[in-house]
Amino acid sequence: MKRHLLAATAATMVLLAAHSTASAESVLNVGMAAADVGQLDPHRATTTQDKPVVSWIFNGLVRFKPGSASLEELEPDLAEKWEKSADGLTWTFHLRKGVKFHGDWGEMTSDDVVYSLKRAADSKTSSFASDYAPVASIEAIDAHTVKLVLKNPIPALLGIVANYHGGNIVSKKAAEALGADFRIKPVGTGPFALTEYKSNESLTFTAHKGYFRGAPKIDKIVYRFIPADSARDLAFTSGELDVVYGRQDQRWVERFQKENGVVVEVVRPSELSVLHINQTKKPFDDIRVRKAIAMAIDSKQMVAFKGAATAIAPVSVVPVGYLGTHEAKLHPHDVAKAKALLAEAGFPNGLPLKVIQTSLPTMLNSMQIVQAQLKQVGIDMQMEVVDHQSWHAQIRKDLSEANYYSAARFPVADVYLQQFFHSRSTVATPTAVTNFSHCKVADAEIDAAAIETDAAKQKQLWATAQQKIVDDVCAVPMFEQLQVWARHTNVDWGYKFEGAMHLGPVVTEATSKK
Amino acid sequence: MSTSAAEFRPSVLKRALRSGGLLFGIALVVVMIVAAIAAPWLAPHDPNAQDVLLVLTPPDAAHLFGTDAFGRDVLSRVLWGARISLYVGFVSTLAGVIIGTAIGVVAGYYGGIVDRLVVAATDVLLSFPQLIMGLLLVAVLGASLGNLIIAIAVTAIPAFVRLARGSTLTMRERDFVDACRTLGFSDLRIMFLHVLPNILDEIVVMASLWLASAIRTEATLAFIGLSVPPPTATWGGIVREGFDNLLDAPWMSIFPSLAILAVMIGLNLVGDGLRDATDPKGAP
Amino acid sequence: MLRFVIKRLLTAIPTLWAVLTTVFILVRVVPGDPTIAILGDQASEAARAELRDKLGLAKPILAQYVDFMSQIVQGDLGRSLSTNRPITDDVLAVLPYTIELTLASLLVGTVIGVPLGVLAAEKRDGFADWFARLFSLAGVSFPAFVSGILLLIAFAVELRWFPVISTSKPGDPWGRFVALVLPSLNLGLLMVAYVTRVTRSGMLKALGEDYVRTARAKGLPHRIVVWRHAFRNVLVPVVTVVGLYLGVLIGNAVLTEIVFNRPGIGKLIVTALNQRDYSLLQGLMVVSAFAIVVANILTDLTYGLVDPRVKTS
Amino acid sequence: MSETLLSVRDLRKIYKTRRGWPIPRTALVRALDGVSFDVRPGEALGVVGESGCGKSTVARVALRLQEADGGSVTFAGADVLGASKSELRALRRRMQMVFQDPASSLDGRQRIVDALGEPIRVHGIAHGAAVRPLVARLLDEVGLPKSALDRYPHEFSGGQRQRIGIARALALGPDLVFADEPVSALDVSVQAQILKLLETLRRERHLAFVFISHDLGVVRYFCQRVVVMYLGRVVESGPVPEIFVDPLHPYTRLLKASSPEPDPVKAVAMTFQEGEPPSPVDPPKGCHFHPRCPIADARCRTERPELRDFAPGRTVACHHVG
Amino acid sequence: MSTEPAATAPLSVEGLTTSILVGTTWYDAVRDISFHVRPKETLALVGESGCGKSLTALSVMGLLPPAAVRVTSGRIVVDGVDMTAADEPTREAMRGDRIGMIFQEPMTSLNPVLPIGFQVGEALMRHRGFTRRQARERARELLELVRVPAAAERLDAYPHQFSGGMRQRVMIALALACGPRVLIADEPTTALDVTIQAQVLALMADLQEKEGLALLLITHNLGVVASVADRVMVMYGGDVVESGPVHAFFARPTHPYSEALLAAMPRIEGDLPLQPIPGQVPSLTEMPVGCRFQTRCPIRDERCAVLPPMTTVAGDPDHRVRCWARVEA
Repeated sequence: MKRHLLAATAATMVLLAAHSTASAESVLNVGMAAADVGQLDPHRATTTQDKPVVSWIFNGLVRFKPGSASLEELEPDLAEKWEKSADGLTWTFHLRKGVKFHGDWGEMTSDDVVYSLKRAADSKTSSFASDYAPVASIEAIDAHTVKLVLKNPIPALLGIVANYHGGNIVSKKAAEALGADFRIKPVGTGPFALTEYKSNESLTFTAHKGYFRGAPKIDKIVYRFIPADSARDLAFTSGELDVVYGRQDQRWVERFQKENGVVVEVVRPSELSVLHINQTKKPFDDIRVRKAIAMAIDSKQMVAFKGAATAIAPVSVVPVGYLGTHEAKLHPHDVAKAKALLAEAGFPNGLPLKVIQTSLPTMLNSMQIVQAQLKQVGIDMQMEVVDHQSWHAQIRKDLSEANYYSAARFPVADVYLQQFFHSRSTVATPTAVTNFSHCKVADAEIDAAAIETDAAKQKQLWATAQQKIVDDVCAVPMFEQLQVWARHTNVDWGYKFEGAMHLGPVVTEATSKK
Repeated sequence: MSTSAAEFRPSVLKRALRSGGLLFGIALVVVMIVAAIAAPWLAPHDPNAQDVLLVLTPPDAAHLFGTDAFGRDVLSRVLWGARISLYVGFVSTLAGVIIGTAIGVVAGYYGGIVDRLVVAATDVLLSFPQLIMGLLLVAVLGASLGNLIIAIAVTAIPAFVRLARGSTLTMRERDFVDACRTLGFSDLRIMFLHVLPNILDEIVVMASLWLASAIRTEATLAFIGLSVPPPTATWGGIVREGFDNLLDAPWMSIFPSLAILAVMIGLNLVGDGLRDATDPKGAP
Repeated sequence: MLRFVIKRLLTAIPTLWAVLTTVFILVRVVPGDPTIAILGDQASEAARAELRDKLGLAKPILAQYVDFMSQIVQGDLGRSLSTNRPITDDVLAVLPYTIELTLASLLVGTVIGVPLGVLAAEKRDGFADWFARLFSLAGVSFPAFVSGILLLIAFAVELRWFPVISTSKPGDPWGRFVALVLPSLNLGLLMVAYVTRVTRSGMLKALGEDYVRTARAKGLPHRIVVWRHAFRNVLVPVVTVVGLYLGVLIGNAVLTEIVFNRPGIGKLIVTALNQRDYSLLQGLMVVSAFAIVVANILTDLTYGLVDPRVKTS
Repeated sequence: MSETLLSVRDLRKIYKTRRGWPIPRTALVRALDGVSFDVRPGEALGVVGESGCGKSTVARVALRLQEADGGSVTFAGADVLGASKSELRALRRRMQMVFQDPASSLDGRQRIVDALGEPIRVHGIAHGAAVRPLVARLLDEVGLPKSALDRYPHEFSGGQRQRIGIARALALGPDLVFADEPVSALDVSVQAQILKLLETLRRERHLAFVFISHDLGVVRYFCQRVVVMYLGRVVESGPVPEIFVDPLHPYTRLLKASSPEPDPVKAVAMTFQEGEPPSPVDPPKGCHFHPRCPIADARCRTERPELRDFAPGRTVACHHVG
Repeated sequence: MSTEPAATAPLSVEGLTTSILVGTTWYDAVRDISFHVRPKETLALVGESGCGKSLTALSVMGLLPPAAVRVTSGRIVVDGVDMTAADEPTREAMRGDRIGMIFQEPMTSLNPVLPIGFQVGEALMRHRGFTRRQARERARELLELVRVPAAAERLDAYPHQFSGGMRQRVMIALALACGPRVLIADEPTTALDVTIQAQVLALMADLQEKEGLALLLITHNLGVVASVADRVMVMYGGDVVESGPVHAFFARPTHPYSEALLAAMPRIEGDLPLQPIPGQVPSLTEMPVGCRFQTRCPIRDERCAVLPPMTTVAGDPDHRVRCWARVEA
């Protein structure tokens, strides 16, 4: 036994020795729950593992205040100041001078901004083109001034020029020179530059010494892809990770809160989990059946399963906290009523519900709760479990009778409503996005709200739309889940981490590791 | 040795039964099978009944194996899971054995071009990393009980083709095959009424081992998320669901793993026992 | 020798072709395409269609097949659909890790399995036999992801002998070695049972052979009879198993690579499959099938080294 | 000249062997290099020679267990080598085989009644309940009790198993039996029993035998005529009494001189120079036997001696005889 | 019995009984046999399978399978060392050094994966402390001694490159490597063709003369016995039933089994009719009490229920028989 201890000590010493020589520079190790990065092109990056990274590389004209996910707290970023015309259609942005891109890609000018925003508005190069539909023109006035003209006033223009999705400013020269390679060799103005990409393993970032807010205190970030939860947790526990993506789960939060020297941060935005019911499939064209499903689902219980620390009950078919979210009147959980409705619709003995479901564990687990709840009212949910990509493909081919989907979007009701509930977005059509339920009851309100200039009226239209969607049971909102991150106490973000538009911590120049 | 104990060798069956390992192995496997069949009566709870209040309860008197993240009784799920896991194992192995053996016997018996084609085909199948092959198949066919069986069976086929072919080649050297031919028996009769029964020992031995590995393959596919869809419990599925909570609730993974271990030990002991019993050289 | 290797590689071409065709068909039968992985889930159907067109996925299957095959024939694995990186780069980046893990695992499996098998055969039906067989089974019985985590908890978190993250450590051979220990142990345990079994049954047979009796009649000590005379003859089946396991290990490495955070072909295959990165998947299958072919050739060559009957005519 | 039952003419069989590492090379082995002989009804013809001389191959090729590479086999006027599947089936009822190792030639998983009844049923000689008495009669003929019917091969001794093997060969009522070393695996006392049995069967059933053996004593006892083979060729043939008294070919003389007799006065003589049969893969030129032959000369080393008639019923292939 | 005291003979066996475990019962497969072999002498042990002759040889060598077979009583003295009383290391030191053995199957008795030069020289490294080089040199001499052609070139060859006869020569060289005083040859020529058999037997006789070996030859072939043995010992069912000088034995085979054995052997010359022995050797578990040959004996009577003693034949003290009917007044 003693000899083992000695060996252990020796081995540890060796490891520590190796470690200490390497840690002369300050390296932040971040563990992410994914097998690999998706896209690093900011105009394409949509997955949970991509978004935080994008926020380290890029800036927008304005930025979400670090640690906040609120549109109300936008602050200047690449633009020092801006003014808008009285009609709200013309916006002029004055750019900060002397902002350097990573590496040798030179100084950021209005050319880059115009190029970037046009790139973001083009569906060939961007996944967020629809966000820019109201934009009429973007032009450079001079090297440091950009003018943006709208077709109609929109409520959150600053949102689409913020450091999020399409608002990220890329280097025109780099994007043009690198072409298709840009997606793995992104060039931005942010505090950290990507220096190494090992597929299926890690991304390494080095501090952008010429960052306009000052050189970052952290020298290097290693962003590791560790898909196995237990392995990631162990690496965090053993100190090999400083920051870790947490499981959205009560138990996880509790366990790490108990650990010494660990801070668990549960932050917004939340992802809303919704069960879309396909109205074109019989018998789900019958509203009584859909209502029965809505009443069978007990979101309180779902929240209880997920745990109050990370899950909250939904208020509408749009996530809480979005501009325009309306506290709709949801269908109450009522097993008896649901059964009665089913009987009324001609299914006194229940009915089967065939769904295609992804094998992704978190989503599959949630669906198991739904399955058990539906069983209470006699609905036999039969899951055809397929791998994640098959699932994405098949639900977009309109093959599933109901569809579990969980998403966070740009925090304006319009985006969520457009993508999930406007008939234009109905799956299996050329303009399809993610309207799996074939919902069309609120088209008029959604369209009207989009061009409504009066904020109050606009809110009213969105509220009506949401209630209509709930009443028609296009979808049943089930629960919302917050983001969970944990860090060792020696990591200081440099701000209070309460929200993360990018689903993860924004590492800034102020972030430090002791 | 002209005078050796071999001359007084009792029958294969007697020797097989004399070896304690085989008996213990059979006992283990039988216990598992009985547990699987009797799951509806043995299981203390409904394996799919969720209970928010019982989420991740450590083992106690009410839940001997604890509960899972949905508050379901792990013991009941392990018992019910035995049904599916053993079923998948047995049926896929059986299918692989029957198809593989038939092809192997025919190839080995006829030789020539038939044999070369069969060998080439197994070469192709064996050039896929076995697990990847299963993964691809399940991805193509979709995850369901039937498809899982097909995928595992397909990965089993080449192994049994090889074995049956090799054994048939050996059997062909034995005089009784020639005796059958001089007696004017048809090739089919010789292959399946004479050669097959004589190579069955080896096939059964390997089948018992393959069965064990099929059960493990199910677990591995379950880890990647491609197993029988929920809420159906399978051992692999339970282990996989427990994996996320391995650090908080190790019982979820440990108990079904032990069940797999028990079956593996049982089947391997059966396989070893049969092999030892049918191998005259190794007779004590 | 060289001629043999070349000849064997040439005869492997039809096998590789069949493997590739199978992969080509299989991945195209699987529902889904890489566009969502590339464009994200908010992409419209129109954008996805456009990308499919650009990636050549809208072409007739036959045309895609011809493209694919002609590319492979030219020795070009193409570029990844999702990252646009040359697949050769991706493969070369991870290949050393897969090779080192597989070989280390083979070593672990052999170094543990062979002595256990010899012990079991010598003490047939005794306590040691039982212990050896049951111990060897524990390795195969626990699914690799469970055993991996258990190893990590014991040796990386509690004892801190080894790191949890076994990722690549360029320019640090010692670190690389330390990082290899647990993963190779985890993967190697998979084959211990088989090596033990083959060694045991081979030894049981060999120990009953006449030449072992001859060796004993020479008055040789037990140890030499067992290892020099009996075990030498068991090398052929052992080498067969080891060779066969190379393929099994490459496939099963996936779980170990995931749990221990190692780069590797197996993990890359699963990622490629998940992202429907057809070209990457195909490239990886070529590489792994080729690896298995090479393993078979090496096995055949080894036969000549361990069994003089093979070598001389 | 009495009628001929089996006529083998110029029979050839070439094996291809692939050996070598790592690239195997193909070598040709002439297992049968122009073998000819006749068997008359009711006659036992001995085929003798050392191991590897091709004596077993003769039986296997003549029975079409392996295909010949040349020559002809005529059985009762029918062309055996050219027979169709159905013709062959009919021929096989009349030509049977007894193997050296009775343990290996019986299917260990069949009871005796099934092993012997199967050919009877397959050839439609009898069906259902009629089979069992037929099998019992066969067993009786070879000297086994009825109680043997429901037992398995492993329950019998070597000698009894050989009786079962013989009974099986008799099941279809053949005219000719190829017996490949049928007694060499047996102890002396049992060997004599089986030889007695075969002799009885030959006389009572008027069976012809091609009796393959390496043991001159056994051949002398059982056979009427003998063919001596060396490396795939016949070197001498003739009636048993004459050959055993006066062997012509030096090889036959070597065989005889080497066979030990249970008499200390007639100790085995080492009359010939040492040497072993050359490898059939690469046989010597000319007379295959010349490297071991005490009287070989230059002609023997280059010219193959043809098999020629020496005396009525006696042939020999040696340049130095006669 | 010989006039020379048995104790000085290189090999002397007194009252050896060896038993086999069948099920849970031990059966005597070799019963109370005694013999000795002098230098340059060949003692032939004759009998059919199951008579216990190989078991006797393995008992002498101490090579019985440990769990199922054991020597239950008797004394085996090899070159002055009591093998039955010795511990395993002592026996191990004797094997291959003072006593060598060759086996029936030259095909399987040599290790297929080791070069034959090494196999021949291995015993020298073990018992004489030879280096590899020395052992190799001596192995070449030994192979030349057994007349393996081109011995020097074939030291590195493997067994499969040799014919059966050559392999048996290699086995002989291997057994004689350390110059043992006793050689046991268990059916050394049974697997060989008669022509090769004659060569090997001649070689063994030659070497025996040169080396002064005491040779225990085990065979079932009375022809071989007649050719090479000095004395013969016939066994049946684990008992010695007749023993004597070879000329006396063939001149006057006395035990009914000896007679029957000779009558059952087909000969190349002479006109003796073939006489099979009826029945078969009973299995060990079914051996009759008393004389074990009684179930097949043509002259059995009620006395046979008791095992007869060995008695002399025709007043020749060296020729002895175990049969009530042959007891001379």
